[in-house]
Amino acid sequence: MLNFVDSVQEAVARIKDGSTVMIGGFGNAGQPFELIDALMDCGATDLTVVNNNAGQGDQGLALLIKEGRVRKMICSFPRQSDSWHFDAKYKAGEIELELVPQGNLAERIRAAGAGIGGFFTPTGYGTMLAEGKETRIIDGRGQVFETPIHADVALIKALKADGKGNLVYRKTARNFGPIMAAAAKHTIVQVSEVVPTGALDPENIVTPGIYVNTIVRVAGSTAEKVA
Amino acid sequence: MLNFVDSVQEAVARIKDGSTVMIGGFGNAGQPFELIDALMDCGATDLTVVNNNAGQGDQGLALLIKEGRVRKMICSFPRQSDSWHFDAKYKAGEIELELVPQGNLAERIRAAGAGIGGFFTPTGYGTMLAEGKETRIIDGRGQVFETPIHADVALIKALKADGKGNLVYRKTARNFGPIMAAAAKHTIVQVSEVVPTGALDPENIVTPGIYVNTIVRVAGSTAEKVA
Amino acid sequence: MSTATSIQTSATPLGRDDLARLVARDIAPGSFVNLGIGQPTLVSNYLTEEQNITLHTENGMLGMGPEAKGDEIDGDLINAGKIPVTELPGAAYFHHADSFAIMRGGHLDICVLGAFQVSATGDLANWHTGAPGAIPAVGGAMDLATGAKDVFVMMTLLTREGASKIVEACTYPLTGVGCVTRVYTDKAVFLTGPDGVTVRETFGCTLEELQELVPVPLKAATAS
Amino acid sequence: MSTATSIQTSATPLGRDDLARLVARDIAPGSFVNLGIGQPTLVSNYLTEEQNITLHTENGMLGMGPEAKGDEIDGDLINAGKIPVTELPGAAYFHHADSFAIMRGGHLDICVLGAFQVSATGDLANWHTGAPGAIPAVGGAMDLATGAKDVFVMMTLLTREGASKIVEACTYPLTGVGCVTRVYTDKAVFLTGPDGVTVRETFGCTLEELQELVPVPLKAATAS
Repeated sequence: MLNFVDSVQEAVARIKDGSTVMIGGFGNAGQPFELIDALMDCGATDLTVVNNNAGQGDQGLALLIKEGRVRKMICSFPRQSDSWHFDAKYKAGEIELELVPQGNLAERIRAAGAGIGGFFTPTGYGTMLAEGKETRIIDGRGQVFETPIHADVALIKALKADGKGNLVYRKTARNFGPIMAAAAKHTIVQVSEVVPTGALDPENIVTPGIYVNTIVRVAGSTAEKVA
Repeated sequence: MLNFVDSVQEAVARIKDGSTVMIGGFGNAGQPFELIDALMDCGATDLTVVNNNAGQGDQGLALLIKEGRVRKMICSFPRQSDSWHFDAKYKAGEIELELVPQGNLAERIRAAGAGIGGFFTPTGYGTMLAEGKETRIIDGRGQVFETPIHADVALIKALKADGKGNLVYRKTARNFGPIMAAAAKHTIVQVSEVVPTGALDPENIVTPGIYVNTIVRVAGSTAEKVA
Repeated sequence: MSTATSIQTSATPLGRDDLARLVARDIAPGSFVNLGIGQPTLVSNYLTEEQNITLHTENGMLGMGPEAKGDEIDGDLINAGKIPVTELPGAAYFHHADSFAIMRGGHLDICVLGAFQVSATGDLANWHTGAPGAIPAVGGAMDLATGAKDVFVMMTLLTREGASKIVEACTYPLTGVGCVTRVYTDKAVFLTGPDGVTVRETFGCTLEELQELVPVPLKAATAS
Repeated sequence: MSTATSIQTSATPLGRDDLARLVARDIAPGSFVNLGIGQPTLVSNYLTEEQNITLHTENGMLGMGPEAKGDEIDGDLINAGKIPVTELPGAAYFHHADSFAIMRGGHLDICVLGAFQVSATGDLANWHTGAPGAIPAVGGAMDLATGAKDVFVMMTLLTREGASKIVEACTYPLTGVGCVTRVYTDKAVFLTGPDGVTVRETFGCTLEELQELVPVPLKAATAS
């Protein structure tokens, strides 16, 4: 069932301790900052977080990590110039890291949404990121078996939603949103605008409403420039 | 390299005997009828054809089959009220059939385009279509190992192309087009209209030009109603 | 076995339209549903606007509307049975892999399918008679059977020859294993699953009379 | 070993910009290309309009334009290095799985990457020093290395300590096995593959002088 709620607090209220939470975004583009802040405030802890990175600076995911609310990160690129909170927790042995090549991360999330039990990919074959994993040679290429990444909750950002929960995104802020929406049991979306059902062209919908559970409007939450 | 050609004959001229040819369409929607007719005329034989069906009536793919040009069909639904040419060849033992559940067909085509070496799916588990295939239990569900379907050539139909080969489709005529374009070494597209580069909104492109090799305009080739 | 009269909800067997109305009534508001080709398509005639049901068609659409008539007919807008249909406000189009990802990923709440046979544990046979020389054709049946959260079957309880289509084990080739959760027939509604067959209601017969027709043990649903 | 002078094409080692210009010149017209973060990004400065190259960025775009300046800066339009960029006519956006399907499916003609080391058979090490306590971060490096039809590496030939980055076997953790086809360095262009290392041209040194620096056997390219 689709719900439109009035606040980000209400939107994240159902997130429980121990949940696996996917968070959209690549860099700042598509990051649902307001939803992450609400997750910080709601108190849920012992989280497994799936994101491309592991937080930057002193905001959002970085703060969640700093406060010890994240038990495990599944990501492709944790180390950045300003990932000091993750770095500190990691070096202290206080956070678990599952490092995944970015394409495997995307494909594993996609597999969860599409009902795929696992797949073979050449990416990572012969590297330390394939250690301990099943491998086989297919058509002469070494390949690694990768499994789907499911989540209890996804927090994503889109540009617009209609009354059916259909979503469109904006430029490279689309990134992980569509595949995370499909991979999570409950998908929470912050949008800049809610438009009437029928206002989005059916040819151009990126995420159909079947993948969306909770929508909250956050004014001015995209980087969209005023025309 | 992207080529715009002036005729469907020129578009299909490179198809060789023994090729695997994907043909888009579901029912009449999205069938590239003119390209199939040109394939008929160009004489290529000993083909493996990938399509959802196995030809209908006395046109297109059905004629290719009637003329003995198709060695093997890979499809989900060959038997229809008017699939008499396929039926006759099949009963005479003159055509090979690989019957694939429609979702496995789509996912195997998608896997080829996405560089996936194979995947496990619950679809077909415990049925005669899984006989002889590798299976395993994943998260308590029986699953079957399925492999990618690659093609030498794809023949598909789209609504519009721009100068970069970017494509948009129309309604349910989209069906197999985008995944076949990605799975074939050489993708040939018939479009109703070629528009200037920049005339398609980058947010709404369904098949990026990287997947397109040859484009031919065929006037009035979609079922689009005149507004 | 509890007394049968408590679950007899109709004095006569149900016709196809009454059965379709019953299935429609049982679909929870807001559901995403795929209706199979043939008898299941009738269900769409009885869905109400208040139910806010979204119909999926596996050839690439959510938000499918009723069959197209006259000027509405558009060759680019068809359903999985290749019948021209219409689009409702809020519809969305997508390609075949994305469409089957919706089905296979477990996102459809319900699919409604016809069947040759359903076993006591919910195995489904609905795609192939297995007769020698028959040309097999599976389409999306296995994906629907395996992917939807709930698989409802609509069929007559008996074949023309009078044999029960609810069986101990399917003799026709399987579509899916243990996938059917509910069977709507002219004579009764059955719930199937790992624990066997429960009768939710009967139409024009008692549970005892029904048991005479069906070769697997039937339990009556406990009043809830 | 053939005479070295035949392949020396420059009297001095190449600077970063000259090297970027050379890589740009070597990219076939109409190619689809991904330029890695850092030195490879310089290549875009030397691509000509006539070459009609389409740039891919793995965070979801084909048709990426130059870095955005001033009013062009839009937080929703960044490249894989998280730098604001622009969009060219004919650009297309897609989600992350579709974007990596382009890379992993073998659709990119060329990717250009930096490297710590490249082995004689084209193994690549460019993501992780493997130093104790170092936090690993891989991003899209393994997907690019494995997926593109041709993987070009751009790097200085020697480390600051004077060690060759072209090695018999990588000592740093691998990014991909046997994936590099060409290595552009300040001192030479190398072709790598199953048959070992061929030198296409040298800059400011003879093949013999180059061989002094590199611990794997070098062959000169035969004139074509």
